[in-house]
Amino acid sequence: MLIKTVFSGFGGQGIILMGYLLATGGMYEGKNVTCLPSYGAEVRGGTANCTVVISKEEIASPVASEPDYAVVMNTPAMVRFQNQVQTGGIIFINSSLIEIRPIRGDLEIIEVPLNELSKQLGGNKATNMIMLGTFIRKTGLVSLETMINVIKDTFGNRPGIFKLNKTALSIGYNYLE
Amino acid sequence: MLIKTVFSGFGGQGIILMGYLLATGGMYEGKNVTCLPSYGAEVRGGTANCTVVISKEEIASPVASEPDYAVVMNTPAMVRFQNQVQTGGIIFINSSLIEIRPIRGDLEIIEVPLNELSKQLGGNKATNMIMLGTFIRKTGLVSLETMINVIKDTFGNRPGIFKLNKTALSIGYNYLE
Amino acid sequence: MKKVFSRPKSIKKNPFHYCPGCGHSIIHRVIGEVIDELGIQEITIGVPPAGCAVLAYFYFDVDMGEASHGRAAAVATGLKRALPDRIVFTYQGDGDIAAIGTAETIHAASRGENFTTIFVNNGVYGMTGGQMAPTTILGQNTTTSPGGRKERRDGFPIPLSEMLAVAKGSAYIERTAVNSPSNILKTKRAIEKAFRAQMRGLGFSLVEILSPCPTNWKMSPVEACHWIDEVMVKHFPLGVIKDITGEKKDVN
Amino acid sequence: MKKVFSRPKSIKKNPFHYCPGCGHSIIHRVIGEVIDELGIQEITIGVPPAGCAVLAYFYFDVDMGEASHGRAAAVATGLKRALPDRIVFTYQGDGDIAAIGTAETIHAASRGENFTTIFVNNGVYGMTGGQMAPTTILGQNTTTSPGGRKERRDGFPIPLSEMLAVAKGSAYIERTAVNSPSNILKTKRAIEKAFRAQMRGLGFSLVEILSPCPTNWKMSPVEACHWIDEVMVKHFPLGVIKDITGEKKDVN
Amino acid sequence: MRGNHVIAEAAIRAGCRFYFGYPITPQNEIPEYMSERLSKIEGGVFIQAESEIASIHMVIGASMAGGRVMTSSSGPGISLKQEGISFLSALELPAVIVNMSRGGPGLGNIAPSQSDYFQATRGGGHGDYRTIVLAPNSCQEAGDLTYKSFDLADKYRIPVLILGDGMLGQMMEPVELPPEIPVKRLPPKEWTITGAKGRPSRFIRSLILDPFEEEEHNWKLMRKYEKISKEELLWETFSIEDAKMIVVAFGTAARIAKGAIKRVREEGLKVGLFRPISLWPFPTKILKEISRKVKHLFVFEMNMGQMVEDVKLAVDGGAEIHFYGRPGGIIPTPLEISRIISSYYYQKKLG
Amino acid sequence: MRGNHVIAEAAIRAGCRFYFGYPITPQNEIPEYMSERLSKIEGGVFIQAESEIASIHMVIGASMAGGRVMTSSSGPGISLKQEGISFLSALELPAVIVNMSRGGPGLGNIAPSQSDYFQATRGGGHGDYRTIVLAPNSCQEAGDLTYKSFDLADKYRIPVLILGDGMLGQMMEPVELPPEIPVKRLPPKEWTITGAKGRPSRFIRSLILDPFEEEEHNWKLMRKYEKISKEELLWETFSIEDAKMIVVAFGTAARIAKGAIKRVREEGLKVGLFRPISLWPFPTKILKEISRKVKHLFVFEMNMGQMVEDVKLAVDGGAEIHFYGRPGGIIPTPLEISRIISSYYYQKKLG
Amino acid sequence: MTLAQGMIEIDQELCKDCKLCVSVCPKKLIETSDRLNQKGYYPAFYIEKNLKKENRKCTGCGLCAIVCPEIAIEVYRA
Amino acid sequence: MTLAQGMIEIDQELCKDCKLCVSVCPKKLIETSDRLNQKGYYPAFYIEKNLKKENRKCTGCGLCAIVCPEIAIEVYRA
Ligand SMILES: Cc1ncc(C[n+]2csc(CCOP(=O)(O)OP(=O)(O)O)c2C)c(N)n1
Ligand SMILES: Cc1ncc(C[n+]2csc(CCOP(=O)(O)OP(=O)(O)O)c2C)c(N)n1
Ligand code: SF4
Ligand code: SF4
Ligand code: SF4
Ligand code: SF4
Ligand code: SF4
Ligand code: SF4
Ligand SMILES: [Mg+2]
Ligand SMILES: [Mg+2]
Repeated sequence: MLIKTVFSGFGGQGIILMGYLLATGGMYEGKNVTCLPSYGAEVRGGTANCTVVISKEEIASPVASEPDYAVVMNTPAMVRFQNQVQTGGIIFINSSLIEIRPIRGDLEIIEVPLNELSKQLGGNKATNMIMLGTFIRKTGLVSLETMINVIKDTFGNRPGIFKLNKTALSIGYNYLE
Repeated sequence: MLIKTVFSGFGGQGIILMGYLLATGGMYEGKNVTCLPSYGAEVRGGTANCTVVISKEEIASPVASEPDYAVVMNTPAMVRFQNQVQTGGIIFINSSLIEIRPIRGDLEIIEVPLNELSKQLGGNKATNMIMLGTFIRKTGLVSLETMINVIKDTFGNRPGIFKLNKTALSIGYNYLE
Repeated sequence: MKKVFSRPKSIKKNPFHYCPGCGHSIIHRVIGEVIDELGIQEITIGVPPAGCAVLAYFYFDVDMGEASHGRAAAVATGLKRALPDRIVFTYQGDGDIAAIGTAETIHAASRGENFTTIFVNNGVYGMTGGQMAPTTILGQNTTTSPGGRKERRDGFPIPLSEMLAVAKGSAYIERTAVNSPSNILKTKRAIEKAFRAQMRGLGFSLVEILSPCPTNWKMSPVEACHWIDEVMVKHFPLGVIKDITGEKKDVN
Repeated sequence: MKKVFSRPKSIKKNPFHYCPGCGHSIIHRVIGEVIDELGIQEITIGVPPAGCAVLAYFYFDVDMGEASHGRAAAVATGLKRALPDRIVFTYQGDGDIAAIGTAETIHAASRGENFTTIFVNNGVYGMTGGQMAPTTILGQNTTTSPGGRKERRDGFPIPLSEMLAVAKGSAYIERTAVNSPSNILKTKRAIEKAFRAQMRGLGFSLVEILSPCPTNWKMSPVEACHWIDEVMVKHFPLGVIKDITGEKKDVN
Repeated sequence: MRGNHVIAEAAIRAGCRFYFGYPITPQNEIPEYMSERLSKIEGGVFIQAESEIASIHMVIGASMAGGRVMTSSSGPGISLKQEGISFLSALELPAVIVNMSRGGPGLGNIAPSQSDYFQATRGGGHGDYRTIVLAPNSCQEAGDLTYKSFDLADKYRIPVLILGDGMLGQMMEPVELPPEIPVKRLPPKEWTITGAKGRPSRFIRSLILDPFEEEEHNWKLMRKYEKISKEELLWETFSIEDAKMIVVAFGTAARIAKGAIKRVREEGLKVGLFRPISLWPFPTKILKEISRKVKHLFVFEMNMGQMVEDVKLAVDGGAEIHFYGRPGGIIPTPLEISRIISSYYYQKKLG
Repeated sequence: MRGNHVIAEAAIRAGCRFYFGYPITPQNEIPEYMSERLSKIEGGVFIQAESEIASIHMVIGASMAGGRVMTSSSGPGISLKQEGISFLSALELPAVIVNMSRGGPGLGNIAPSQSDYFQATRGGGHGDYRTIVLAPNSCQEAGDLTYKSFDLADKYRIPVLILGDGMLGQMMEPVELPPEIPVKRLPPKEWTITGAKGRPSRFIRSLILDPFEEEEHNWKLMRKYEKISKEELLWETFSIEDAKMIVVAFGTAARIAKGAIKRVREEGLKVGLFRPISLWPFPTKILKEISRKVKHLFVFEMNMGQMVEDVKLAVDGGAEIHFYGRPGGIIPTPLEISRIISSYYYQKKLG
Repeated sequence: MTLAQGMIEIDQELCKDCKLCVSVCPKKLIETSDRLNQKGYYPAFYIEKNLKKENRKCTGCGLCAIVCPEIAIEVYRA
Repeated sequence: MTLAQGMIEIDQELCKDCKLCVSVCPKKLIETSDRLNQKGYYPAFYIEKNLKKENRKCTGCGLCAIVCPEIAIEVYRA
């Protein structure tokens, strides 16, 4: 088992954090993980990517030329990654923002209307956590319990943020019911 | 035929010039020549050396670890080079300044009382030229005629200096009569 | 109605890659306007830096030659000495000019090299992600001055333009800002003066421009513009720092 | 009779390698006297330069660590930050400090690094054989300014000490000379003040010393001393350039 | 933790209290982390210098004073440090220098690359000298080797280079860090300059005007280098027992190569991996021995071919050497490498 | 004329009108001569820069403008230029860089040495690049190669290094200099930046953020390097026809070796000389061919062993290679070398 | 005295929603759209048309264009 | 008032004949020797002894020592 996920979107959408949390989750569950954020000049244009590989074995390359999953949070991300995902892979789309859809027939597409879902949180907040919730539900890469632990350890000392993120995670998790 | 000569003395004694003129003389006579002055930090201490190699054939190294001739213009030069000259070689000594003498028996020693000789020139002038005159007379490395030509080409545009140097050269040349 | 404001001829149509509200692109435009107005597009050569403006050659429609980080003044010296009748300008960030490029800049000024420097002071290393710059003010937070810049630990910010004014070869030095329409217009006039000094052969000219970096200051663009007025200008007062263009005769 | 003047304890017995009449060895001695008088020989660390004084460690009887050309201020920064209770001084020629070392020196001053710099201004590159230095005055002949230094071709000499005074972290800066007994005594007092500023933790201190280089000036030592009085001081006026040691409290 | 953070934390645990650096992508996390950590440690010094040149000379100063000291940079910044590295070597000063290398030459880009191999292993500065060069290929190893490098630096009084690349620096992997060494418990150094209290004054210098003395100094360094070449070799092998072809790769490339080897092994190809960890000293002898058994070496580098020279020198004509390189910041996939490997494998009729 | 003067004059005759440098022994005669000469030539520019770094970047500027341009330095100064040389290579700018090398590492001394061979031939800066490296061994050749190097630099848009040593620079020998090229008659350059008059604006840059583009740029450079490796090889041989042992040496060392060979030939030993003149590209192929006939190569360098790696790479195990080195600025005598040669010769039972 | 009459055009695709134009327009004639552009920003838009009656007319003063970092605004004057 | 009494000693081997001491001695008590030293310089020497009668006595003012670059002069005072 070796699963590669790419997260991509604007700089401000908490992309790197999603990757980081997922990787930490994989680690908590005793797997090998790598997490490779984009960096430097690339950031200037406003795009951010983060690649997470989770595997039972040693990981050869933290780069994912053919990811199993892609989480795309804006249109440029959609354009860039729609052709890279492996046959049979899944694309998670922020459908509040992205109007186009991949034309490939060999992919599963999960549309998540993040803006609408985030209204429950008082609007446009923690959309990355919502998406992450949906993502782990669908892929089963990491359990909800683990992810809540990760969030607790990460934001434990800021209870407000922890609560917000936890709620957002559940909203996303439950969205796929 | 490959003849190596080292000139050595204080910075102000015109050491490099002696070497340069001898090398140019060799060149005028159609031989291969190299001329390697000392340089840089070594100069700071006040010592100057210049090595001239004159040969009918290509010259391998412009350095002379075992010179055929050494021209020593002060005591430190004497100390430094007395042991390097080849067996059968000649040391030319500025005997006005240098009190010690080499202890080796396998060398010819030519003492030239430069200060006294230069009195004819109005004192302490062009001592390097006097020495050069003696040197070419003794070694025959370059003819007097050639050397006068070299001096002419070098100082031609400053007639006073040319004359002084020419006279000095002859004084030295004739000293060995 | 007549079009009274549009893209300068010397600025290419490429959209800028800068963050929203970044001062770099305002400054690009203003330089372009000055080049247009002076009619020197065809004889101007720019020297872009390493820094957020590293891709400036995608925007300026004039010949441009890249300098490595901090060496724009040396590259410009080589260019201008080889082509004395062209107009040469360097474009440099505060890190570029006032840290790694300190020596090159001071010596170009001291030699009176006849080119113009645009010095974009945004008080941080923008491109590399917000580290402390030589012009970061005391107390300012950056990724390498945790808890705010501290005098004894991190040293004082450096008033480079004031130092350059001490150099005998500098002809014109002004500090402006691009945080408001009026300051932008003043910036434009300063740049024009600097270019004119060069065209007259008077020596080194420089315009230091306080420029917002909303991203690394962690402010909105509008807040960033206010912060310049309220905080930054106290440490870097605006105005002409040196001007001997009046005293000097043209050199040709 | 009592011996009232002899070799300072902090100066080793090795004969100097400098040319006759060179200012370097006078300056060495004066520094040695100050170290003796302040009683800091055992806690002083010197940073010699590349330059005629490259062998300074053969003369100073204190710990010394060689810097590469121009980097003494950086080496001293590393030393002093690691050993804040020692007394650290750099010894630098004009080429070393005001050409290749410009950036390091200005930034050390700007950071307020708490060490002392002895800046020996002899207006030429002594060690390398008399090339133009950043402090060579206009009109002065050197092996790389044929016909005398010319403003447009070679640039102006650089008033480094005045620039360093602009830096906010410098505490004490004075320019002196060693061309006469009274100037030598003033130099000694200036060095003492600079060391004292360091001992009080006040930041960067520097003494610039106009120093004869008879060899490369092609003058006799006595002429060289006169030339400093008659020509050089017009371009590099003597006196205190900055002194905020009175305003500042000791830092410990 | 990110590779860059791991390196920074490992340095601190190894007793590093002095960091001098200058920002450059992709290693900025090192100075950022150091600035935070060192500002909280008694006696810790972090300076963001005005340039790479200043920073390497601050390293020299703090090392002369006896501290454990580090700097880090990438590509262009490392080039600027070359004079200083030559001085560190000549002065025999310990220091740790990290190069998170990027695509070059010139400004290039910030993608991972291995094109600074020559510069690192041959001494990009002037004069006859070598520095120890260690090339980790995971965050864990980055931490371990950084930690170790401070001991090596002190033991031999030599600068040690950690040669990584952008990917290693940015990548996050779980890591177990070594314990913190109390600085006071580090062995004392007898050669530092700290003021001459209670002993004769001393100096540290590299100017040796007399060629005979300088030659002696050079041979002294050489003897040290020879000792290191015998005692400090590091390498890893992977399924080489039955291999008919061996891939030689270091750092990130070796990681990718390992992935590729696993793939081709699944198809039954007998391919193994030799990964030099110490690039200088290069594990010449062991590779030579291997090449006496396995006649096909496939060198893969993320550059246009640099380490391949060391492989050739080691093998000395004793095996066939193939090279595959991807310069410019390209990160090939294990799949791509596996295809190249198999094509060679079949071409050479090994299976 | 002194070697340094010869180089300076040859540069001017080749059309060099821009010189930027910084003093360092033993090459000061080059800037001194250039300052004098260029100040008298219309359009001639001499700047004594504030540092080696500034000077190499002034070279970049004047080269971008299309000029024939030169800088020179030694050891530490060349190290400081490494970043700039990497940029020159990436930007594909012609320039001539002279290194009159001296004893190192660190400040070392100012005696002649060959210890910058690695730095010169492997690109001491960051990234995959090479520069042409020419090593003259006499004043005449110093002039000829300098003259030629400007053409090579323009032809390939590449920096060319002249690698000499203190002795070559200081030595005086009679020289015949090539004729002066009128600058106006030099071929025009189509890529310079001189203002966009009458054409679209253009730019010169080395930042190539996209790894695929950067890779393409790298391969483009590589193709150029391969072309040069085929077409621009220079070497000299001396009595190799009947040789049983061949000495390989460059520059000053080759001169000394030749003297030594003449000595041993007098004693009847059959020894020849192979002298690479272009150090990069290294004359690999021809040396390989020679090594197929002569089984004993004796490499002599004034360093601790650098070119010997290129010899080994060329020979690829096909001959026995002996090395003798004297680092630190020592100039061995022909006598000394002849003794070493004969001892190997007899030891190997060649005569 | 009648004020100068003007109008502006904003290129919605160039705009990056920095709101500097919004903050400087003396007539408050620029607002932020609620439709994302292709780059993912909510671009500024010019609202004069609807506001003629309130006497918030564009004077063509150009302040908005002067501050616009993206050169997204063109200004017209009568 | 009697002037201070003094004397100096010059190390002939350290001296490099720069003549700075000669030029500063207010009493003109230092001259250049005509015998070379080991380094090859004509060293300065102190001539007071012969001059007692001319009232050119050394005051031990130390000026000569202060300017001496070689630390070749030691000064004694009563
Ligand atoms: C030799 C070298 N060192 C470091 C860098 C990395 N670098 C690129 S730009 C930059 C500084 C950017 O700051 P500034 O000059 O203020 O420009 P800004 O991005 O803020 O406009 C640095 C350190 C480099 N490219 N080259
Ligand atoms: C990197 C480098 N560049 C150049 C040199 C050569 N060099 C040695 S000292 C020196 C300058 C000497 O002048 P200055 O600093 O004024 O000292 P002075 O000899 O006049 O006392 C130079 C250029 C060097 N050693 N290292
Ligand atoms: S980081 Fe700052 S300077 Fe750079 S583009 Fe963004 S706002 Fe502008
Ligand atoms: S060259 Fe000048 S500075 Fe150097 S030792 Fe001689 S007199 Fe002193
Ligand atoms: S031109 Fe003036 S009035 Fe019109 S929209 Fe812009 S800022 Fe407002
Ligand atoms: S100033 Fe320009 S970029 Fe900013 S919001 Fe207005 S139109 Fe958009
Ligand atoms: S101490 Fe004074 S009086 Fe005596 S010799 Fe010296 S200078 Fe002359
Ligand atoms: S000052 Fe010193 S060195 Fe100079 S002449 Fe007098 S005693 Fe000799
Ligand atoms: Mg900035
Ligand atoms: Mg000087």
